[in-house]
Amino acid sequence: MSHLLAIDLPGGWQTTLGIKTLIVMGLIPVGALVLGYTFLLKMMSHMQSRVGPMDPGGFHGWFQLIGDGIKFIQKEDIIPAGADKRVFKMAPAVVVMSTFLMFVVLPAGPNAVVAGSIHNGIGGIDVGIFYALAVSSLSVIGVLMAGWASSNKYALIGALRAAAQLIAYELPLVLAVVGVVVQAGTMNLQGIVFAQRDGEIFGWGGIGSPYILTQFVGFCLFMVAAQAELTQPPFDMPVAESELVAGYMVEYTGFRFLFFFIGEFGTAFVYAGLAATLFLGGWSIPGVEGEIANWVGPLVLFAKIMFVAFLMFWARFSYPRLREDQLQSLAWKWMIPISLINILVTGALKVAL
Amino acid sequence: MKTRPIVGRAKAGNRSSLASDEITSPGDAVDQDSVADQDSAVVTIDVAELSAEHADLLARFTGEVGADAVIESGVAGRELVVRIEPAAWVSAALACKTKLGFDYLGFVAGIDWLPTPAAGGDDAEGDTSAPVQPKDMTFGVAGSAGRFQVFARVGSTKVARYGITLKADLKESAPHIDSWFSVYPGADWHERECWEMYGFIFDGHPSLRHLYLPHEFEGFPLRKDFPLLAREVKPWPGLVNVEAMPGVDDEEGGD
Amino acid sequence: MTAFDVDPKLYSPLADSHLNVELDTGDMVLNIGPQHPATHGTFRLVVRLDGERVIKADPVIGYMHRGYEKLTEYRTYPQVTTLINRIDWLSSFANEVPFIAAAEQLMGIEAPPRALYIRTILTEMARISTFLLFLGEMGLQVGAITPAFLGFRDREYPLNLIESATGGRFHPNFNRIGGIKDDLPWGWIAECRNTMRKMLDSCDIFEDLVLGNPIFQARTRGIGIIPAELGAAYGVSGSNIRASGVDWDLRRDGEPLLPYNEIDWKVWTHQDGDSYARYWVRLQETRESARMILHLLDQMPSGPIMAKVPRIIKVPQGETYVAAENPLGEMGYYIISKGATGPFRVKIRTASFSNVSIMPWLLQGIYVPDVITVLASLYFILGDIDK
Amino acid sequence: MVAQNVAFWIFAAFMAVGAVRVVTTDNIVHAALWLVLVLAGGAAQFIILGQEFVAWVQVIVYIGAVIVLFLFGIMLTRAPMEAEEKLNNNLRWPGLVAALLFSGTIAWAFIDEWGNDNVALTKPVRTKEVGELIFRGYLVPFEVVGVLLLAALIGAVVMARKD
Repeated sequence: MSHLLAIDLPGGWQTTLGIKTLIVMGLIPVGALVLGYTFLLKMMSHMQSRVGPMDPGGFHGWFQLIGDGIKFIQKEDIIPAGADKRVFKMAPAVVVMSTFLMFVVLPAGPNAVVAGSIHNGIGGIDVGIFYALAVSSLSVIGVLMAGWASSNKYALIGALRAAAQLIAYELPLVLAVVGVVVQAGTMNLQGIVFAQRDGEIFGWGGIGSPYILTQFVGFCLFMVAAQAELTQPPFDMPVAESELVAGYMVEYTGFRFLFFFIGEFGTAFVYAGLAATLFLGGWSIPGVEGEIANWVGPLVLFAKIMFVAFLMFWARFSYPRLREDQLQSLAWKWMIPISLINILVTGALKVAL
Repeated sequence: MKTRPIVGRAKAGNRSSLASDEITSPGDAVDQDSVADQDSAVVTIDVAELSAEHADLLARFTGEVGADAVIESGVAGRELVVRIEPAAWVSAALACKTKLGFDYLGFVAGIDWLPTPAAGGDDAEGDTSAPVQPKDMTFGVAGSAGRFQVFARVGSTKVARYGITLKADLKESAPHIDSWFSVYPGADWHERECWEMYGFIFDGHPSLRHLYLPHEFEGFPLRKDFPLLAREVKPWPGLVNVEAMPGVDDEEGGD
Repeated sequence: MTAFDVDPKLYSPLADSHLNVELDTGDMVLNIGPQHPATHGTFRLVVRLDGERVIKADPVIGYMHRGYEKLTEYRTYPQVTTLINRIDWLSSFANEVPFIAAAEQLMGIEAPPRALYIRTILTEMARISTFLLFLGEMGLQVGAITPAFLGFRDREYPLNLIESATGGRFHPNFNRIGGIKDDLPWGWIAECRNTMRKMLDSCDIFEDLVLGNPIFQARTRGIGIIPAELGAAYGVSGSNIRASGVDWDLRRDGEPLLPYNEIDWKVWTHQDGDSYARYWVRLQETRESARMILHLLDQMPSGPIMAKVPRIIKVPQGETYVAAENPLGEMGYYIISKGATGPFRVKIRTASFSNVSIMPWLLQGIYVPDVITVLASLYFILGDIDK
Repeated sequence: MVAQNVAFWIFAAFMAVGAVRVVTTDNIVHAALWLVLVLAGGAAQFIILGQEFVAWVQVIVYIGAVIVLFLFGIMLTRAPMEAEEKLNNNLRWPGLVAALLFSGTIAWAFIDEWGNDNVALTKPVRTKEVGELIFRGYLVPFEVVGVLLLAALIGAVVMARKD
């Protein structure tokens, strides 16, 4: 009977799935909280000479985020009368689910992987990065559901913009990663980390071979495309608060809005994690080997994530917003051709060297 | 009517470089010929020649519109006011815009010369807060034939410093006048406002509809016989002779 | 007629009125406002969209109409100044000046030079505080949040100065017929000098952060072009028309209400007439105002601040039109007096009213995001439209 | 193998319900959302078969792009909030007959070909193997499909252009 319940999924999916799910479900709000706290509140407050978020609780306004959370939870949950109620309620869950699913593939140490296991020698899912990008595209469905079910024209326009934008930037995102995949020879995120740790630059392996050096174009493309996928400025047309009020989120209040919020920052955390893993060597750091890496790894990864997230939020708080057609032409006329050339060059060099 | 003397003239050096070729230098006396010349872009006026300026402008205006159309003229403050025949309302605007260089629309508005009624009606006691206006019907600069007048000011972005105010009389029974919309598109909103506030009908306006007020609003609020309801319902706050509000102790009300 | 013919069909009522707005297939009628972050208040813009392209736009105003023209007929002249303070509430002080000047003109009173200087300084300070809000707000409307906060932060300094001089931050009501209420407090001039230098620095910040940003330029260049000729025919005034290359500033070209011609300054124009030009012109004018205040402080005469004024103010019979260059454009009062303590009729010519009336023409065929930048760059205050 | 069979039937049941709702619902957006369920079930079936790569291709292409384009198109053109009466036509019985005929044919073909063979599920198929199959064994069909899609794309552009 136990055999019946423990479904034998390939690729090591079955390993203590429950516990790992719990970890992930804990991690996402924590990641969102950390980013929200560090960047949304503190960094932004410093950049903008804000007084409010620096005040509550005394030291640097540490209480602000908790207060915000309490505020969200006690707000009334409003569903518009004309809304499609079931779809309306489901939409935030779909968005957050997409974020949750992305989390599981991030490796935090040689053995610290949530999904996938020792089946293939190094752990992690065989198609790791591809999986992460695939499930990230699920959030579009949630956004479209939210925009349509709200029965609000602003929400609908926001959802349409989100759909057009996310489709357009899925391509450069995937293509930017292909360079890394070609260089590492695997789609397994753990494998990519190992490839960077064990790699050499012109025969010198002192710091391994973080792909940000060899795939700098890919890194830039990835960051821009991730920014667009996250619908952050300069690509925040779907939520554009000065045009569409809040786009697809306009009718959401209280806890459901908090879901979108957690989804947004959680996804930012994951994308920062993916960028850190793909281009900065993930959990690995020169000089740390063996079992200890399982303990140092998460901290290293976290530090790298914070660095990448800092770049993301820096752009977010500095830039104005592009127009929809400018966004599309940036994607189709610049980013996709550049990423294709990047792949071509990477492939040619891979074969030649 | 006394006007403040002009302290000095705008400095030529203050102009941005974009229009530097159109500047009259500060020392130049105003040349009557160049003023009469319609091509000259900038006309500066001095206080001593103010009336001459106005006379010249009036002469040019009369020349363009026709002597029959001009009924009366006068000066309000620093501006020339001309009362014209209502039939010439649009042709005068066209002349102002195309011939006299008044390319800029200031406003279009209405006047109701009926005396201002006392706040709270004539028998209101004690409400001395509102200014007491004369009870007889008098008309302002350039006169009027009756109660209703429409007046409009056009200015110039090239001929600096002054504009011209046109007035036209409207029949009280049927206040109709042609729309300026075809000449100055900006008259659109001004005429809508004037229509809803005074009930003047601008023939040829593309859509006379309410601008400020709700579309089911009745009456013309800026006409003098339209009561200011706020003052009818509730006297001016701070007056001593006030009826006590409900719930306030009557003995202290002292009514 | 001009080369820019106005299509009368454009004026067939799209929102006439609030009821029965039929949806065509494919088109979508979108209400921007009355509660919308881009409308600075209760302004409603009904747009018919094809996708995201505006086919037709119809502004609906009047949500804040307070009937000032009627109310002035029931007020005495000193009472009217408290009303007109609330027309353009961001630069209240500048609203008072032309009205007071018109009353002075009719009464034949002249304010002493020191009072005129203080009026000029406070008017320019109102301009700075208004424009700083614009400089930040425009960034916000284009999507950058940081400039908005910087704008609000820097705006505090001139507001503090206005407050310390007049006692009111937003509605000073400081002008009196014949002068001003009080002299400047001790130490104000030195503080003002410091602040104006700070303002010049903050203009540099906006130039770097907003104006120099390539995305901002991509969003605003070539968007919402007002041709000079058509703009004037619509009655567009102030920085909006100067951004279309019209070299016309009532401070210099209008009636000399205030001693602007005693100092050295410059009128800024831009040839493009687009949203970018409007931002650029306002930024330069903010700078110019700060420099003007520094000049004025240097030349500040001493002496009384009030002229001899009768105890009860009665304005003789007469009519006058006095207009001044407010931050938003030409603000004028046509006062008809019949010799009473209050005006018989006041026609209030506000700048935003005419500036916004060009919108149906201006918004045709552009995208929704551009509608927002055009709205922001025209820079209107609701009270100035609805008076 | 029992567990996989159970999982298969659970997913299959979901897919069947979803598929029926796709054709019976009155709301075209709901139909598209039910289709998401069907396609996600398909992806799950691929995982059970050990085809991870194909499963995630299913997710990224069909759910992430095709369905999104469906919804995008629907919302861009009319965005109906209410159920539409005209959405269903009266061809239910012929439709049912056609569906039975089709599935019967497929089932017959499968059983005829494989009979009682078991699918080997001991090891998941690696991406590397998929890649080698595509770029070695099936390179020509792969390229032909690519050209076909390109032709379809150009055709769509030609049809959509107004001028």
